[in-house]
Amino acid sequence: MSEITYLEAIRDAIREVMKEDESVFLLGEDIGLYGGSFGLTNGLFAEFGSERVKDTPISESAIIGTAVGSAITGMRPILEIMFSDFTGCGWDQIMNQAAKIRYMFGGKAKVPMVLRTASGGGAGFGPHHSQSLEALFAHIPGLKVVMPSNPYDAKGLFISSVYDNNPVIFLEHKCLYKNKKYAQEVPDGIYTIPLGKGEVKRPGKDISIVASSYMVQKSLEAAEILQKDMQINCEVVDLRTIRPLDIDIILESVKKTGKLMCVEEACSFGSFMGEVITQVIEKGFDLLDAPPIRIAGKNCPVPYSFILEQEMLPSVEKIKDGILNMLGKN
Amino acid sequence: MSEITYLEAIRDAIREVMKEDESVFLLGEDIGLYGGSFGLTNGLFAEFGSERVKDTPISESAIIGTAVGSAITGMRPILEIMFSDFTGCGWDQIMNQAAKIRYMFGGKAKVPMVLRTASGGGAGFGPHHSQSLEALFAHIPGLKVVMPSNPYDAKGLFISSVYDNNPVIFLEHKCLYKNKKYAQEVPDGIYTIPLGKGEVKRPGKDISIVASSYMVQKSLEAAEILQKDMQINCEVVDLRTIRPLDIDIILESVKKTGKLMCVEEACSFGSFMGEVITQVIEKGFDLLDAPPIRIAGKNCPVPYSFILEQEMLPSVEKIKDGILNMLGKN
Amino acid sequence: MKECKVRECAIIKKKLTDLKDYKIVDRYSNLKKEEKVEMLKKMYHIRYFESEVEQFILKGQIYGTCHLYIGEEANAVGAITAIRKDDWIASHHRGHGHCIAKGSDINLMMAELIGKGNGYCKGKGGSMHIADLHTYNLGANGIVGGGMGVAVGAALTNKLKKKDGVVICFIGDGSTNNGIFHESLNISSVWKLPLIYYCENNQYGMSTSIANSTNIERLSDRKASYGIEGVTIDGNNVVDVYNVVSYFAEQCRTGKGPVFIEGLTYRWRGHSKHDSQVYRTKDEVEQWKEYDPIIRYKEFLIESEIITADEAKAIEDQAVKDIKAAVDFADKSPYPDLKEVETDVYAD
Amino acid sequence: MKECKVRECAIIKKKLTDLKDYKIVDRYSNLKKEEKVEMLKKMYHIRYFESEVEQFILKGQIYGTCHLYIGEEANAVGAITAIRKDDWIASHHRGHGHCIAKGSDINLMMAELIGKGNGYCKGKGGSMHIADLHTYNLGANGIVGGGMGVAVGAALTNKLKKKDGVVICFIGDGSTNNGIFHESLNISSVWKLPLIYYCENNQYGMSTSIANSTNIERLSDRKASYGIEGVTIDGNNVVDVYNVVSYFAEQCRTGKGPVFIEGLTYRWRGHSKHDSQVYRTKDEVEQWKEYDPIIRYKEFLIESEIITADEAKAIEDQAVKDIKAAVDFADKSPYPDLKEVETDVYAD
Ligand SMILES: Cc1ncc(C[n+]2csc(CCOP(=O)(O)OP(=O)(O)O)c2C)c(N)n1
Ligand SMILES: Cc1ncc(C[n+]2csc(CCOP(=O)(O)OP(=O)(O)O)c2C)c(N)n1
Ligand SMILES: [Mg+2]
Ligand SMILES: [Mg+2]
Repeated sequence: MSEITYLEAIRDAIREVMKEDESVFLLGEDIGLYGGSFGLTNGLFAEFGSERVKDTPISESAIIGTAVGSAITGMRPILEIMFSDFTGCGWDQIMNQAAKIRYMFGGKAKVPMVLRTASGGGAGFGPHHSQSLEALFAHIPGLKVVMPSNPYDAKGLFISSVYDNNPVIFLEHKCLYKNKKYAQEVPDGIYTIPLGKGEVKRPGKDISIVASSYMVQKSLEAAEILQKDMQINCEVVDLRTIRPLDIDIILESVKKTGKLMCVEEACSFGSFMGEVITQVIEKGFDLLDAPPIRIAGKNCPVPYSFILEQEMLPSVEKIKDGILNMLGKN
Repeated sequence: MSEITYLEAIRDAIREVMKEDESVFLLGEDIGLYGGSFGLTNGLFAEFGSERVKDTPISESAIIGTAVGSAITGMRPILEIMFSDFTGCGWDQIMNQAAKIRYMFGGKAKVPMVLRTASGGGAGFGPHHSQSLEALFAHIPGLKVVMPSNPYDAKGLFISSVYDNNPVIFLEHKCLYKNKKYAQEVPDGIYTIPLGKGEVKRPGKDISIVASSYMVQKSLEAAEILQKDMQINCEVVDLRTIRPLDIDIILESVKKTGKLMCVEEACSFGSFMGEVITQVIEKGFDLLDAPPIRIAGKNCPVPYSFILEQEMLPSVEKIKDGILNMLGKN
Repeated sequence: MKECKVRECAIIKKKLTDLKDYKIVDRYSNLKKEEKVEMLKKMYHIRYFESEVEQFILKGQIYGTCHLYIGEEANAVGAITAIRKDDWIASHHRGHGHCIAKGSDINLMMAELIGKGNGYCKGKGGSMHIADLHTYNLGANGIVGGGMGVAVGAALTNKLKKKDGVVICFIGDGSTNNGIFHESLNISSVWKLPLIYYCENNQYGMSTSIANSTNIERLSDRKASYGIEGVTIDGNNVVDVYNVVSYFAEQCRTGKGPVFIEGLTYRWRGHSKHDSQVYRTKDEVEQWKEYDPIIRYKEFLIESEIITADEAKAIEDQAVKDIKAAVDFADKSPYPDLKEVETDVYAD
Repeated sequence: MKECKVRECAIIKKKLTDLKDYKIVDRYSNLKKEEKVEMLKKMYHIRYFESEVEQFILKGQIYGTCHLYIGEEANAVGAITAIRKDDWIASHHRGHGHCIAKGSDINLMMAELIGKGNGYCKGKGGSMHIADLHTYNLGANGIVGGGMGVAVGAALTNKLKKKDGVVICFIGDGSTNNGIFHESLNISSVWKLPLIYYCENNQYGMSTSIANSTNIERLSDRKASYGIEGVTIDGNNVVDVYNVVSYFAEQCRTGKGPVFIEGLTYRWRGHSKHDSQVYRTKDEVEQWKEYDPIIRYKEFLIESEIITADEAKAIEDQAVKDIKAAVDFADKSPYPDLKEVETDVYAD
């Protein structure tokens, strides 16, 4: 047990599964000696060698395809796509191969693979390195989509993802990677957190805030402030996995609070939280005593300039304002 | 003015703009002499020659990229991707290039191009040739997404798309293409229907059915039956363009009926209609006197076998049942 | 036994790469008689299977589309006979021939094609997605080039598990212009994977001739981009195909990395269900038909006195019967249970 | 004037394709003196521009990342000098050099890099997206290979509009393994487009050396896949670059189709903002620095008596001053108006 960052927790998870299971291997661009663009795989090349930590050319389609093919034939590949934006270069392999092979083959194949990738904005990388694409992945049947918000969850969810027999898109937030503020005590060794189960990260009674990944942290901050400054008691539900979606935990929370706010970084139009709100409406219309709202990214690419980027993305301030508005306290 | 099919109407639109504007040209796989996989471009090669009707190798990325580059430099390309499923092979060019170039360049470029493609299931083509991917396109800022439901709209919307200064994803439904049942009188020559404006295809007062493309036809059929058999008076709103979305026409309708049913062919989880319902909730919570529902595709790939495929897709029957359920008449 | 060769294909001859380097050993001669005969059987099975599928199409029993392999049989049969049963193959949209050559059950294939619940994919995949992991077949693919990455992965598994298996990745000429072709060949060459790319150059990708989709004469020249070996062969000569693939398979097993083989061949039928074939002349088709891979091989077997004409006839007749039985099986098979629609999306 | 050549680069020499076919005409000699001097000026501008950007990085003013072109200046300057002002270029993530060579305003570039509202992209794009349609620059690209399709499109526009313009598409060695590389080269070769692929082979894609990302020695050998001309040249010799590109540009203008040029060069700095460069030795870097493209060209100009050493010094000093002024301009420029965040998503 030691206090580690999100990035270290994922590295730890990788190391543990690689030690335990010979069929696990890594592939991706510059993940070997270089340790990956964010340094996440640092040291793994030295520890496991070039056969199990495979550097690749810049060939996203072939990398993902290789993972699919090796998964079908008995391996458990973990592949890194440096930035989630680059999945566009291998989209067919994700959408048409990884996700559909089991179904197309009438259930006769398994595709146990994890596609890990750095997601989200806030780090000044500009339009091609900052997108939050979870809505696209989550819409594709056959994929699971995981979005951990802290080191403890990241490790447990990652290990579950590797042992899951389906293609898992594991979205890591680049603003969480190295931020010491979010470091946590994380158990050594193997432990798992089931895919498809959310967690109430902060119990409360006045309003349900639903979020995933980095936005959970932002929501928790907003909740703290509102508690301290205005005695508003927010419940924060961390989805952890967005597909499968733990709709029950959301309905449970809304039953208590009667109010739903969804926070996400992606552009709001056609966003994943639209699905969450729709399901809550479909299944729990009467639980709501106010229209649910989304605090989301604006409907534009993520701009480069720091101040524009902040304006585009949700923030603690915007979450707070949203809650106050919703509670009629603004 | 003559009675023509959906496919003929789009061909007509292409011919008209090509006659009028030298900067318009076509590119795509087997669109020349062969006339395209569905025969939509039949005759255009003979009429306009190989420079303006360009056959390409099987290279979806390069085809889309070529369209982007020619659009920036002064042309108005119309490209065909044979089946919308194949856009996965050129996804980066759509998501990261076509959609973002204008914004990334600070508004200094225009990307006037139309990507036409055959969308949807119901024709027995199986998992790789039947998807309804509109939710993916619609979530990407910078794209416009058009889904016409009949020949008249198809022609007018197509011409508008060509003259629009943005990348337009023009989703054509393969079940509408040649079906004589949906043939219509369509004016000769140029006329336009604005992008971003829906249309009430059938006025009614009991419930609002919102749909696009083929599902408008299915909804109209269901509405007819319900009217005749049970005097239920459904309003059918055709979105025509899903991005930009004409939310006003939906709110207007819901204001009248108090009930909203959304019909779409795509898998329901994370679907576009989730956005529609969410926006209605956000903007018109109080207009609704029952929870809105979605009639959508099941959450699996589109299967090959005819009877499974029908089971997976929405149908007139399912729409009818949904309405009856909603109105408590089942 | 009399020295005897498969009749040359005049159309192909002028396009061939010089094969002498790879012909040093004629491996075909080492095959047992029944193996040689089995190749003819398989070719007939494919031919008549496809002929029946054509009937399904005409009768409207194939609702969507499918792609017939008639005329190209020597490629699948020669190549697959040259590898082991536990060597993987990856196929493409025109995949029936590969399945049959690899040993799939034709009853289950036929059932799949008309959407029956006991078909290879429970009716969920159809023609373009038949896969059969028991016969080490990674499946057809509805996306041109879609199976190439999968093949790289299977070859990597062999390497990582230190198995000496090889993988044959069947592709069409049209697919060699798709990005994943390049990425796959490159990555497998860097990793020296045991992977044979077998390109069935049937002269067209749908309506687009090689001349309209590339600027080169021989696709095997693309080996230069990857520092691998490659060759263009007569894909309508099953003995050549067998010899060349078996030579390269051995290379692959010893860690020499991937190879690229271009088999020149021809598709006798239209591209898919609907195709008025405006892009080629009847003459061209007829010319190629004179080099029917089955007739050439049958003649060879008879002239070489491996079988008699009567035996050949019996093999053909049996194939016809087998296929009719498969049609019968498929026709009588039940449609899928509707509850199956949402199963198999996820594995437990 | 004394006969005089740019000093040879020993490291590069052994990797070169035989250039003699393309050197028949030395086009450089035809340039006016001021054009020759302008090339040196541009190289200095790039060098000092990048040095100042490095300072921005160190001071934390570049929030995300950016890629420096130091050491590779001869490629951009030689190639772009060889084409016309109204010929398009497409650039990539390491694009500052191309912008400067094509004539972009360094003040607006600098402003963009630190996210100011008057920058080239109003602060929305940053380093990886600077584009300048006025100077016929189709822009940098954050996606490796992302600009290649765009370049094909621009070349097609030229062809369709019957303009005799050419397009230079700058790419890195790493990008030559991405699918779009293959698709673009193939499609442009089929259409015989006026397109020069100029590959800046700086030996690494991020940390991955050529040897780890391909199985071939010379990337220009990939011309075989497309039936086009191609050559490997000394990318640190601006005169060679100029001569070869200008030769091929003429070929292109007369409809001979695309060409592939590989310029061997070296990136002096790390890949991007953070890079501890574990994948190469200090020695290797030092060795390459001995073949500084700027020093080699400056020596050549002086030895050829085109300019004096003092003049060279003055040019360098002026470049330093210009860049300092640009930094000053950028620093003083206002941040974007927050209301701008949602503009420019769609055109009217
Ligand atoms: C990515 C993609 N693009 C286009 C198609 C449509 N399509 C199916 S087969 C085919 C031609 C393939 O040609 P080739 O590879 O030569 O195989 P052949 O059909 O000749 O056997 C095309 C264009 C597809 N299925 N996938
Ligand atoms: C599709 C894609 N994959 C990966 C990256 C991350 N990346 C940025 S630059 C780079 C290396 C590019 O190498 P090269 O083409 O040789 O250009 P260089 O950086 O050496 O100038 C990589 C892997 C990216 N931007 N886009
Ligand atoms: Mg072909
Ligand atoms: Mg490089």
